Amino acid sequence: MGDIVLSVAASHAPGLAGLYSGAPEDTKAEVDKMYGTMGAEIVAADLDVLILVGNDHLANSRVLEYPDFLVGMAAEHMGPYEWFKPWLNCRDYTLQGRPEVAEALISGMARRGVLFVGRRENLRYDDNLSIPTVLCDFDANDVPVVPILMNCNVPPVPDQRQCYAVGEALGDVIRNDLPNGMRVGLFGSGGLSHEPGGKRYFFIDQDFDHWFMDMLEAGDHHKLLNEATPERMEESGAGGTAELFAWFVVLGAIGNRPCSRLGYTAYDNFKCGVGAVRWEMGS
Amino acid sequence: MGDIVLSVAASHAPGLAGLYSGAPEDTKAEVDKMYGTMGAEIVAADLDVLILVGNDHLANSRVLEYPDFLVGMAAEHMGPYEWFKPWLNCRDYTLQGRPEVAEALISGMARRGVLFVGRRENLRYDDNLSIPTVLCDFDANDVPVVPILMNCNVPPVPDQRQCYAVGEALGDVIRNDLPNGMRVGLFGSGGLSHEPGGKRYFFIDQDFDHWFMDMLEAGDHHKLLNEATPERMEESGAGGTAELFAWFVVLGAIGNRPCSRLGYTAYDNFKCGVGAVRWEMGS
Amino acid sequence: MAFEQIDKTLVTHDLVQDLKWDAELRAQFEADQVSVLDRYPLKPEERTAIDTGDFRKLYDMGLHPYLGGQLARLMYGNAAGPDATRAVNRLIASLTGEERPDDRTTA
Amino acid sequence: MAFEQIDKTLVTHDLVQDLKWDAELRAQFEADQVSVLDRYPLKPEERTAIDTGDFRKLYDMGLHPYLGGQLARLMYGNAAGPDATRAVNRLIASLTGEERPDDRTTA
Ligand SMILES: [Fe+3]
Ligand SMILES: [Fe+3]
Repeated sequence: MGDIVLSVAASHAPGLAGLYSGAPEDTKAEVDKMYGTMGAEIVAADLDVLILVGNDHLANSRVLEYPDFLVGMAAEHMGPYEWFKPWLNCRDYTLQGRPEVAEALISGMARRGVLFVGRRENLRYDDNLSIPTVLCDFDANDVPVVPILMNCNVPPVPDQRQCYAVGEALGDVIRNDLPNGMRVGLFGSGGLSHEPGGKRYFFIDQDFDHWFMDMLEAGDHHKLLNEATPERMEESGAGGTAELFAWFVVLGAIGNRPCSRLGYTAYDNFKCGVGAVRWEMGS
Repeated sequence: MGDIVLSVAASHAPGLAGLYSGAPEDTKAEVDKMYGTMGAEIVAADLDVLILVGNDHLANSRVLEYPDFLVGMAAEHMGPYEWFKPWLNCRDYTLQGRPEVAEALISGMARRGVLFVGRRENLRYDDNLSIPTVLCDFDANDVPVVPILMNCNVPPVPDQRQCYAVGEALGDVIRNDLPNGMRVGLFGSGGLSHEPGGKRYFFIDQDFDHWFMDMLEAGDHHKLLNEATPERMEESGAGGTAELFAWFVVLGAIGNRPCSRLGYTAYDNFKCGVGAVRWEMGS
Repeated sequence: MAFEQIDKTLVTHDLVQDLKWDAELRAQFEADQVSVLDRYPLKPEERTAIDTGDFRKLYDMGLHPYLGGQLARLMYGNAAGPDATRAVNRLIASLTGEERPDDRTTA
Repeated sequence: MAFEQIDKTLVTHDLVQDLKWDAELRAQFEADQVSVLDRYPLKPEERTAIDTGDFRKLYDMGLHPYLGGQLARLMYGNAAGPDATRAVNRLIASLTGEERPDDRTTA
């Protein structure tokens, strides 16, 4: 009987670290507000584990052997991975892992028919874990983390419905398989609109980003599952926007909860719409 | 527009090579008949590629990173893998691969929403490929092969319905993505009842084996999909009998075709019900 | 043995697969089992079960039976015929708690 | 770029991932690109496209855009700021066929 006591989701554009200093003041203020709020709430929630779900970005497996979900089982998670350092330009960090929670997730999901691949070694982390870590200060605050890195852009990509269903199973594992009273947080990492490596690399689809967060605030999951399709995501940024499927895993795990946005900014040099939301988990 | 011109399925118990010489004469005769018939028909079919689907047996991936389907993309497939040699006690072989067909399967399945993992290196082959090869003489007859090694016993296991659906997609890829006129054979490798590594290691459930092959001959896929569940397979041999899910991949690919058994034998030292079937593919 | 009982995270799985995949490690295991086992972060009762050939305990802890069968062959003999039959019989004897001759081939 | 066009079997994917994962190979690539590319079984037009920085051709052949972006950084600069911006602009210029200043940051 674990309890999901906190749920948030936010963008992880690498520029939030590497290009922050050159950003306009109002952009910086919006970034500080969003990630500062999340960081403070995560610390206040006194979590036993924060489960972070985000795009693997082809960092840990070959294209030909790319799993849908990869769980970091290490006792410590260290990042960023060397090659990503210049591009991220953020501090090095070491986070506490929760191997026993990672194991429970892998086993619990298997019993529920969902394959979560696991690796005991430290994974290669880029912006997916590094940006939330350094902007929300997970390292300084000893927030224990289990990362779940997922496939958002290697065909066949699990779509919004599949990710929501995976989230439902994950919520069931948390509530039924984790130790009684364990305080669990969920962090959906990725999005909003962007097209990394594409023709429209600097494109940010602000209309889409607002539409998507409006839908979350409206709480109509049925409509969201019908309309936030891979095709719709691809229109708003091929291969990047679909990172929002990580948010669907969180949605599936928590079901329909009041949601509010913590902020949004669209600064071209970030090459990504940057926003964050928080769901109310009750007491 | 590839054509599936031949479809068979058969057991691959290692004892068919390693323990053959000590088997009773009538068992040997039944084995010779089944595999001899298949071998002759495979040669007569003048295949451009034989796609063999069978249990990976935990030979090529760790339990924590075990894919559902792994395609051998190598230009040559060599076996048996060293550690299996004493246990199999069969000749070494080298088979022609078909890398371009392997690639087409991986890409075509991805477009149809199914993950086929691929590996360019020679895979580790045990009885799954070795027994059909040496009993049907693929090597001597230059039969080109693409092996698909699958997960039959690591939770979560793709069940009979999932494997049938994978087979439907595979059939669609063969018919629509492979070159015009390509002559394709399918070989479902594995089963029948057995419980490798279990308490009932020597158990053979002859009633189940006949029931299963009767259902194939009756051609009622609906009933088969309803009744040949993982639970039913486990009753008849935990972790072994479910290799028959490889036969469901073939079934899905070809749809309902007349089927007849080529033979059956239950010799305790083989630790496995040994049978074979052939589907009529028309002309 | 219900397949649901498999614990995918059990370290013994890695041991068995490494032994299959690495001839040098296998030679070391045959010469000095202890020194190889010492390299794996096995739980204490998992280690004791391997040391004493207690497959029943390993299966209760979630060992995959297919890898259990292979561990028995790694410990007691891998060649087709009497060698592997002995390994199978020792495995079954441990799982069932029954005495079982090394050459028995029926249920 | 439709993500459906990705060819998962393209050898360039392995090249980019090896370069990310192996600092020594990356140093060799920076010192002598040709000698590294020679080790990969690239199709002739794939090789030519890399040699000439023709990302459009690579994408038409099925290169994954995420790895395309990383290949551009491996070729033209990986550090946050002007360095990576130049890499992004050269990539976009190749994909669109438009001239593009190295410091441009808007669509
Ligand atoms: Fe991302
Ligand atoms: Fe088998």
